[in-house]
Amino acid sequence: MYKIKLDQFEGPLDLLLFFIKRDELNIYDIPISRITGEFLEYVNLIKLMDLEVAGDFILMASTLMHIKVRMLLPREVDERGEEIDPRADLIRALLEYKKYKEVAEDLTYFESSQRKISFRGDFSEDAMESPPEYEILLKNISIYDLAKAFKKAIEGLKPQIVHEVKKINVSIDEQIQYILSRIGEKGEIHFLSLVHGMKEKIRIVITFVALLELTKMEKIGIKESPDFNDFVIYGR
Amino acid sequence: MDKTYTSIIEALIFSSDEPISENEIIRAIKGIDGEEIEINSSDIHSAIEELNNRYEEHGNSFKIKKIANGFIFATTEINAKYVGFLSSEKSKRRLSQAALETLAIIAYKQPITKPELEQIRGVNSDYILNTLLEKNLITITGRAETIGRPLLYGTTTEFLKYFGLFNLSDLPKPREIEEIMKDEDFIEQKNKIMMNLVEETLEQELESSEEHNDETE
Amino acid sequence: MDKTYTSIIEALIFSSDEPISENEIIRAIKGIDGEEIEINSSDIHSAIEELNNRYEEHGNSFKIKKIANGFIFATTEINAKYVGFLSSEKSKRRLSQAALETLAIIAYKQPITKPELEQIRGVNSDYILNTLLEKNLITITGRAETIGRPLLYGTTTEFLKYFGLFNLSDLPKPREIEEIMKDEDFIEQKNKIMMNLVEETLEQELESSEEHNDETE
Repeated sequence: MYKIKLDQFEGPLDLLLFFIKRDELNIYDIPISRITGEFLEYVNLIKLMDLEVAGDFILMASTLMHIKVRMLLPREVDERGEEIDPRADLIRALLEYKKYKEVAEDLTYFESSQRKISFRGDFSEDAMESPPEYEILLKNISIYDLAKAFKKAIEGLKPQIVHEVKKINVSIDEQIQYILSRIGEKGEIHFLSLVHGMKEKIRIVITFVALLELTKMEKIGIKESPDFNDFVIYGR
Repeated sequence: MDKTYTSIIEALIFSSDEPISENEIIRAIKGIDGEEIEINSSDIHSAIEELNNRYEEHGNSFKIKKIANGFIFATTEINAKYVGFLSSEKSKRRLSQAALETLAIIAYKQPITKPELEQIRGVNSDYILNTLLEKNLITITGRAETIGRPLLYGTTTEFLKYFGLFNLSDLPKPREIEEIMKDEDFIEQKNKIMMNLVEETLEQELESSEEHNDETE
Repeated sequence: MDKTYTSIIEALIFSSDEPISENEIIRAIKGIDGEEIEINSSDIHSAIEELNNRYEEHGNSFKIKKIANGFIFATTEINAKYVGFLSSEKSKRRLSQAALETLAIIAYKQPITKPELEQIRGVNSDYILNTLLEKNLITITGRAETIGRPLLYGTTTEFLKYFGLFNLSDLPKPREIEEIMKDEDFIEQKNKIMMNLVEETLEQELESSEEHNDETE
């Protein structure tokens, strides 16, 4: 018996094709008897090795033996009265399998050439400007969301002991300027970071009012943030 | 430095998954062409300068940027609006992993209430439910008969269409998936996926809190 | 088409992490510049051709490739060694013969069920299907209408990308078995074989040998 590595075969059809190629057999005229004999020897080997695929090989072995028997019997005829070659189904299966095996070879070639090229790896620094569609960006944000974010910002304030009542010098106009300047730095800013560090409730309230004002003036846009209780303000 | 290295440097920066350092570039070149190759930091810098000059001269819409940990390709500001439009279109279409998970639970367990869903996922799911409702992948199908009569959620016809299903019984049965996956330890695999999800969420949260800090400094 | 769109198209493709289709490019341009902008498929194609010519002329190490129903930038093969030296792609294993065969069958026969696949391959294919599903090269596309309603499998966009194909029609054409079977040559050949058999049998009988021929031993 030829020394062949059993695991190099994908299955019984692959093994049969190997025999056919090795012995230069005519695929349309397979010497069933001879090929069955050799096939069985391999099946015994496979069984010994307790391979998972043994079942598939045993099934093929029984198919081959069945064909072998039918070859000895008078030929059956089809509806047109033509003789049926008992090997016809096997031949068809072998050809079908061979067809895809050939395609797999082409795919190997494609795979190899594709492995020589690389796609771009890092897109993190690409310049991007959020689209100006007010409608789309606000789609997921309701007044309720705005209010909730606002409430959270207010709740985030630590109560501070105030000894002295200071007059807070803050106006809506000032906060409008403040917001615009903060947006100017990065193009956009999270609401929570905008009000971060503000100690007085009134300042946050006025900032919020300024935000609404700017939105109305369409100087800024608001879009959702990955953080549920926050939103992003961007310049328009 | 040999002229040919300019093109190699370009390819290395282009294909790197993260900003690539001078040392990495030198390592790759020496790794292939031999340690005796003379190439140093300033060679790399001048190659990149040359490349960037070329891009500008030829009106290319990208350039090589130097950021803290190395070199990286980036598209320029000129077409930022178009690039931004595309990326927002994409993110609108993409389902996040968390949304997918939620959708999967609803698809298989429907009709299901929010508390039931949250018990399986172990996290608050308001936001995701809203997203899925808006994308019309799920809908409210009624109310449970249990205390508080919570809303019941189920998948929509849109959902079936999206996944090319004729009806709900066409969904692959967990048993079938298990069958395909029988060589793997199904549970372990699933646990691993779950762990990854949890880690991802944590990371995202950490990142976004870092962003906040950056901006407020 | 306005000259400036070439640069926009370049930016859109450059900043897309997956192949971007003509339609997406057109949508982004119209999304920003207005629906009235006149730009069509052939404008895009000629812009890309122009860009690729420029890259080649200027010795860029990348170009725009037509892959998976869209356009994507990719390095040329020239510097593959250097890129591979650093990249983790290098350590990625090639697909096994069994995987390639299975993919070939699924690609042509899709949507295809596991029993159909196994019939062609002649082997149980659970494990390989699992591997291919995990690699995202195939996916479950629905259910067959046949008895038992088995799951149907098909190839993914990732499959096209992996093999660098623009669409499924780029697959190499296999020789059509049905045609070969019906082929006159084949019938002729078959008849010849039959005739040989008959002749052999006759000869053997004439030689009054009771021995069976090779095949019936």
